[in-house]
Amino acid sequence: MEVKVLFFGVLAEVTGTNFKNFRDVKSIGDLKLRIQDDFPEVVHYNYRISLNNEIINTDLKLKDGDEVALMPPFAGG
Amino acid sequence: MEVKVLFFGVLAEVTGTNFKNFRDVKSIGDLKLRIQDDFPEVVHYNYRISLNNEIINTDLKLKDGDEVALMPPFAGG
Amino acid sequence: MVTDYLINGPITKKVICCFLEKIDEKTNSGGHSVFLGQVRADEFNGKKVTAIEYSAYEGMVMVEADKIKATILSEFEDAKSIDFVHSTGIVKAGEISLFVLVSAGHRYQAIHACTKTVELIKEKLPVWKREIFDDDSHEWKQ
Amino acid sequence: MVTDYLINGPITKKVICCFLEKIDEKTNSGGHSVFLGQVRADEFNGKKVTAIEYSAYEGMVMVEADKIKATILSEFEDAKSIDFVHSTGIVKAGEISLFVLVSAGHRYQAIHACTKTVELIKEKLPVWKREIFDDDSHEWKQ
Repeated sequence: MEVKVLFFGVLAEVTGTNFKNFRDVKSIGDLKLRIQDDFPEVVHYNYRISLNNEIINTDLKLKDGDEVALMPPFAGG
Repeated sequence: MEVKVLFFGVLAEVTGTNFKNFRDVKSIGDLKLRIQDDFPEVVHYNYRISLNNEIINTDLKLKDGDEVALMPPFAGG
Repeated sequence: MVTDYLINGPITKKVICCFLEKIDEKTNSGGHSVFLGQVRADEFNGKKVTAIEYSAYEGMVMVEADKIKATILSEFEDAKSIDFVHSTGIVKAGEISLFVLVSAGHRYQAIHACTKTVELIKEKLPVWKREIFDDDSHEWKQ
Repeated sequence: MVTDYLINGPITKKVICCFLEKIDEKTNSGGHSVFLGQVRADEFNGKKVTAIEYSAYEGMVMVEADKIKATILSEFEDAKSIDFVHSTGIVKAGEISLFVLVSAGHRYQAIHACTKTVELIKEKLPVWKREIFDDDSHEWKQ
């Protein structure tokens, strides 16, 4: 299985990419560790996580094709 | 001396005119009586009085060329 | 008749777009709040409003409109500019009779200053209206 | 890219006038409240903002924008329609990056519903921005 992780705002800048695919991640908690391995600078930033366009606050299981986004505070308008 | 009296809104309708000139009126109080003589229906309506574009609440003396308006409640917008 | 504040007949989209064209150049503005008042085809006792006929005390409108602008600019320090125009004469249902545009450095000031301007226009501007119904009768509004 | 809610680059006067063209036909509306957000040429430490670059999570914008509309329509019973569009990409100082139009039966509902819509856009829409300065440096805004 594979999930897509999107980086927005300052996180796209510090990671140097808009997205990265991760294989064989069981849960959001698992994914966060994998992201920190690849992009250690991410821990210095404030962000929320969405799963398939829905902001989530708890650890959830992931399935193939899920889209996860790391979102710094919104700044529209 | 002569003053010009303007009628607005429903008062223009009930008096049948937009304005009338009055000669030899000493004061607003005097003018109100003269208006009531000519247009007795005016007493049935709510209105404020302005003198030269300024709303007034007291009796004031009038001079030649003054413009007085009888104004029902405003209804702009 | 067109003055700074009154326009004869409905306020057309062309007039509105002309006002909006002007705002681009002010690079110290962060927000613009616009209010458009439109004639509504209300129904009363089976009669439908087809138009509103507005009349105004033009000389006093100029005086009061300038006062409204001064009040808003002193109350909202962040407000940069205030424009408004009100219709006189016949405005049909679905047409615009009031346009207000307030520009400010920040959005809340723009919005609140615009809201206050609309309130002051209703309260202070010597304008009257009568609703014209589909049976050609009419009724003065307060 | 143009979707229902996002537009690439500044929101031009032509786009704004297109939205305004549509409102004339609704004879049950009494007021329209419009908010325009504009990029301000702010100065910080001697550097001047020349533009803002916006980015958006497009898929989630669609979801959240629909929710914002539904929230406003349920909270303001008198609201008839809500339209808004936000820029992505570069918008220069003096250009418009946010357009909101709310129509309602009565003016206060139009004004309050528009204000609430602007607040929800700021709070809920997944959009980010960085200010571009005249020395080509930039700074992410929150």
